[in-house]
Amino acid sequence: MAGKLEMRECYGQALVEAGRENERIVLLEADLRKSTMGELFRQEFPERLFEVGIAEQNMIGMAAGFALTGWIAVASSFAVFASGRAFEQIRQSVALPRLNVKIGGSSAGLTDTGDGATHQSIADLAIMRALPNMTVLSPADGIEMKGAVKAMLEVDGPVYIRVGRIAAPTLYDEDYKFELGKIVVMRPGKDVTLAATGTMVHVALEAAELLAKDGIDARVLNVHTIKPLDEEAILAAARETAGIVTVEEHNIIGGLGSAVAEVVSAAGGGPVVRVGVEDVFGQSANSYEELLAAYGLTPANVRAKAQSLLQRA
Amino acid sequence: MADPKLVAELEEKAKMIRRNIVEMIGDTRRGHLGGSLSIADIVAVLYYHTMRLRPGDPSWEDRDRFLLSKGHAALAQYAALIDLGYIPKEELYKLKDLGSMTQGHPDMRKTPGIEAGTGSLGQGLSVAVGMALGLRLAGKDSKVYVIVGDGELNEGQIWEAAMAAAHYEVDNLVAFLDYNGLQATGCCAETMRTEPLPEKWAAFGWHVINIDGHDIGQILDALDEAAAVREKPVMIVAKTVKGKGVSFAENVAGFHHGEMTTEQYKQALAELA
Amino acid sequence: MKAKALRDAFGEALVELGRENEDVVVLDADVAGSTRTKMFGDVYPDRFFNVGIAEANMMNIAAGLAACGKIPFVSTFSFLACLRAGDQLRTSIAYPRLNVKVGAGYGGLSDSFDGPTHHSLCDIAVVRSMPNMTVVVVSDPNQTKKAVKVVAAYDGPVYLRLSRAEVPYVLPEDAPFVLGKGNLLREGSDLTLVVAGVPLARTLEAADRLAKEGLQARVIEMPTIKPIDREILVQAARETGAVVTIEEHNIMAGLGSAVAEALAQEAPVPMEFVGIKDTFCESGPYDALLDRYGLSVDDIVAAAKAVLGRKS
Amino acid sequence: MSSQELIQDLKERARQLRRDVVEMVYRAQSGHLGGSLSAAEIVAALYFHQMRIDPQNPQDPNRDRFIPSKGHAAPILYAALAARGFFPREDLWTLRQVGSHLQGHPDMRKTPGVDMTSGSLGQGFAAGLGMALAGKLNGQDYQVYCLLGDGELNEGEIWETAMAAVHFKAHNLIPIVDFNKVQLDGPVSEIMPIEPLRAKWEAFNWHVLEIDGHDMNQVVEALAEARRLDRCVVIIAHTVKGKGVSFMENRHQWHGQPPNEEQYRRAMEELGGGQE
Repeated sequence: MAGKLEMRECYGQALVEAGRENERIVLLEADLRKSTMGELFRQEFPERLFEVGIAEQNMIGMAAGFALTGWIAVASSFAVFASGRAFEQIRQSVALPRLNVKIGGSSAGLTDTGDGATHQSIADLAIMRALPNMTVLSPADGIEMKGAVKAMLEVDGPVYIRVGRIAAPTLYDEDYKFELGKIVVMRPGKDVTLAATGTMVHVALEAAELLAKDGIDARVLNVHTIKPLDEEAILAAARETAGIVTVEEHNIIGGLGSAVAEVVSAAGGGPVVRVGVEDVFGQSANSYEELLAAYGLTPANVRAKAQSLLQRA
Repeated sequence: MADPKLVAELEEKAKMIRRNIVEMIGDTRRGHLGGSLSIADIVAVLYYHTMRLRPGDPSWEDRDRFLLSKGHAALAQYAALIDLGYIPKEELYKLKDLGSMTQGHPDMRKTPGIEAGTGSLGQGLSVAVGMALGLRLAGKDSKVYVIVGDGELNEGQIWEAAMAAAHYEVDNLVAFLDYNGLQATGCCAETMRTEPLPEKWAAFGWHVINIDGHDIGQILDALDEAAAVREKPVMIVAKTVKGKGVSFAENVAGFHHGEMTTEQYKQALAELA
Repeated sequence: MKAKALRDAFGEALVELGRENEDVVVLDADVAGSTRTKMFGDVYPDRFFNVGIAEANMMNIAAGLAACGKIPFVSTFSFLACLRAGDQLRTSIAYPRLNVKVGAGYGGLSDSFDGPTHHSLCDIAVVRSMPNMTVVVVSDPNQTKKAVKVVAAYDGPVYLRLSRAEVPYVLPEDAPFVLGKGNLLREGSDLTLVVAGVPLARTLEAADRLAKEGLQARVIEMPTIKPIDREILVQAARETGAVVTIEEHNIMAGLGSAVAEALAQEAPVPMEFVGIKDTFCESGPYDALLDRYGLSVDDIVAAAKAVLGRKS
Repeated sequence: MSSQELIQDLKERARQLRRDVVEMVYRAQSGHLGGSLSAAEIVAALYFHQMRIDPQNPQDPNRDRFIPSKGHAAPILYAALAARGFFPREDLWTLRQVGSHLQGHPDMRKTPGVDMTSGSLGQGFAAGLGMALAGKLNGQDYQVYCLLGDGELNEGEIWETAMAAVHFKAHNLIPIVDFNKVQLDGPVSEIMPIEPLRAKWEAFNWHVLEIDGHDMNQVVEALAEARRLDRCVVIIAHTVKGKGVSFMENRHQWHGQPPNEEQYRRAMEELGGGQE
């Protein structure tokens, strides 16, 4: 794999690039812009950056106000606050009126490793997914992050994008074209499917390597768009392989795993096994990898889950 | 001092708005009577005098904006919008009906002339601050008018918005505080004491004007004063009476979301004739 | 059929509970008349706190009360309880496993006229995604009263979804309420209807209609959405081979999703999801809204037939 | 102890707490220094003088409570708890490690002596109000102290609580604003100004005591005064973010950054040789 890129830097840079091309983009920040990398945008467009202080609810309300006056309003904060603290504001002031507000959920998943459970976001996909009119994105690497930010700004409506505080292994070339709502088959395979989102895609790819050594041919899907979900690709995987293992840096309740289970169940298809944080709060850790290991977000665990699925199938 | 002829005209408009509010609820429905009646005079001045509007072109980009942070008082706004032709007349009798333009709380996607969806309290002021900033940034000289309820001041987000508006010196934002002293549960002072109100807004960096919210002349003067204020948001603290204009509803918490008997309905219309 | 508004049942249950247990305190956010917690406040004014329109604040005050050994029932409209104060509920109550009960009034579409801002159609998704949280959705007046007592006796955070609506007494008076257990209300072998909350009566009616057409639907009421009763679900899936879920909630991430999660892993069968189809609704009469947005008896019957068509 | 000796003792305690905070964050290579250092005198005065607590009985229902509503100041709290014997001092060096009971933000379920889980700003004050109300209801005379960040006052929930506390006459709830004038991204006066702060609290019907939060005499007196007065009292403590380490003082960069080895040595030097 060709090096690593900081997800949040790519988010910040992509906003700057978009800001150059489109003068109608404003960015709102809630006292975390140096963490979200919204700071990059401020440096180039200070007049289009609004710092609202620690007041996420107010920030979302203000973003709605910007959208109502013809601006593309991007609001970033930590995912846990953007999605949680301001959820009611997003529902009423953004999703209900289908406003052109983009929400960047930074330090998502377990990537705010040291700050512990209060700062880790493992429910954002579940709650954003439950909102009508909302598009939910979760890119897998830095290149895809840039493409996703660009695509998000082209959507006329509310979008939530998940941004990890992590240097993620790069999976794509610079010429990668991000297609919203379209699953990317990262690796073909006929025995079992590993459907992953965000930076868990590379974990799934590594698991597929391990499975290959066991003689198991695993298909790997990058589900970068959680909503609207690419049902066709999910159903094809359910049909053509023995079952699906979902992998997400999120509670196994309500997120990617549930979305896939819903789709597959509706069609009466094969088994779905979920790998993720098993409905517990996170904790602080010294290293991110350590935390992933503590919650089973490892290639070895994905392999084990795939094997158990195949044994039962 | 405001022109007496203008004042008289606007007083008539306020009465018409009150009549429309009462008709919307009628004797068969429940609706937010009290809080709609308390803002009728302010709504009349804004829609029939102060605001720059083109009723035939609801999305005219140079219009002034009006929001109800206290979204449940939408009836007062609907009344004006119906009279001005934004909303068809028949909607007057469809309050909260399935598919109606007169939804229980204002819905910008359903109703021409509504600028934002509000209803969950405490959010509208933030939206107004965002609008004011957005307009200023776009080089527009449009103003944003917003009415905030006094009970709503319990909501912390209001103070978040208050702080932000002062910080950004949004002088194209004029807020009214509908200081009617009653909220859903009863007396504001008993539910959650919010006084002293002018001091709070001043401490949060606003230019504060105190008026009687049913005195058209005072509303006009306050808006004149507000127009001259620079680099500060303006809060017009309007002392009002919940249910104003309908004697049996005045200062009665039960008419926050009330139901009128046929007799009361007839009486209300007679009082507003 | 005899009926009662679930909020009245809730208010009455709180008063009884207050008599039995002095540690019970009740908080409300300026909607005590609507949620009926006012009934408690009238009898026990010193154990009742109306914090004004400040849900976030209320939720955290409750956390503090619980941290000092009280059993707070926090009540407001459900969308405010779990959305406006969602971060507070998650961080200050679910995370530290504090003994707070959220009496979430006006669930689903029951505040029908107030429109989509006041409808609560994603609350289950939100609270279900919070670790440590128990999620209960009540369906009839008797059950509401029982649930209040059971929930109060349980040590931990509970989200109790209530309703404004007047609901018939559909469950037998002696029907038990056990946390974490589904209720088998009707045997059947062709398919299973899994329902939570107020649509129970409609579901039973749909089962009657299906029976007339010779289709025997098993009916399971699932008042505890979390933790979900896997056992009863897996058995039903194995024995009937098809499942329809019925809920007054977005079809995404709620009851249907919980059932799909459980079954897709252990006993995959075709499913249909009856609920609000990922849309905001509008103002209107309650029953008309349920009909219009996909929760009519016809909708349930149609879903049952559709899922039978995919049964292998 | 004479009052002069008390003040000297508390100053020494504050110095020790600062050393432990720097040590913890240095060893963990993660954690919030600036806002911990600014609160050292306040925390020292609370834990070594003002508060009624018993390390042998951390769950004593009659104990005074302390909630760092600005939960990122956890290191200074942990240092104080260890110094008072709630847990072994060695535990401090496990800050933020996997499996440690010392989480990045305070966790009441993990750490003896931590009275409330906090970290998502704006919420601890309201939880404190709940605790205060429960005490009144129980007829207990404990006090609840809340350490509020100045940036945290942006959060509307703080004002919801400020309004409610007065409404409910929670005179046993004592908020202390650590007014260090610097928030994560920069000066509070630039991010989201909260001035005039005294006027705000007064407009919310609070009695305001404004002090130098690094003058131990003033801190001790204000805490005593707040307890004595039968009304809602807020202590606005003017402080310096990063206080005690010259190169960290007033610099928002030190909100959440760990020192490198050289910075650590310099900091410990400035904080004076300790009785290790």
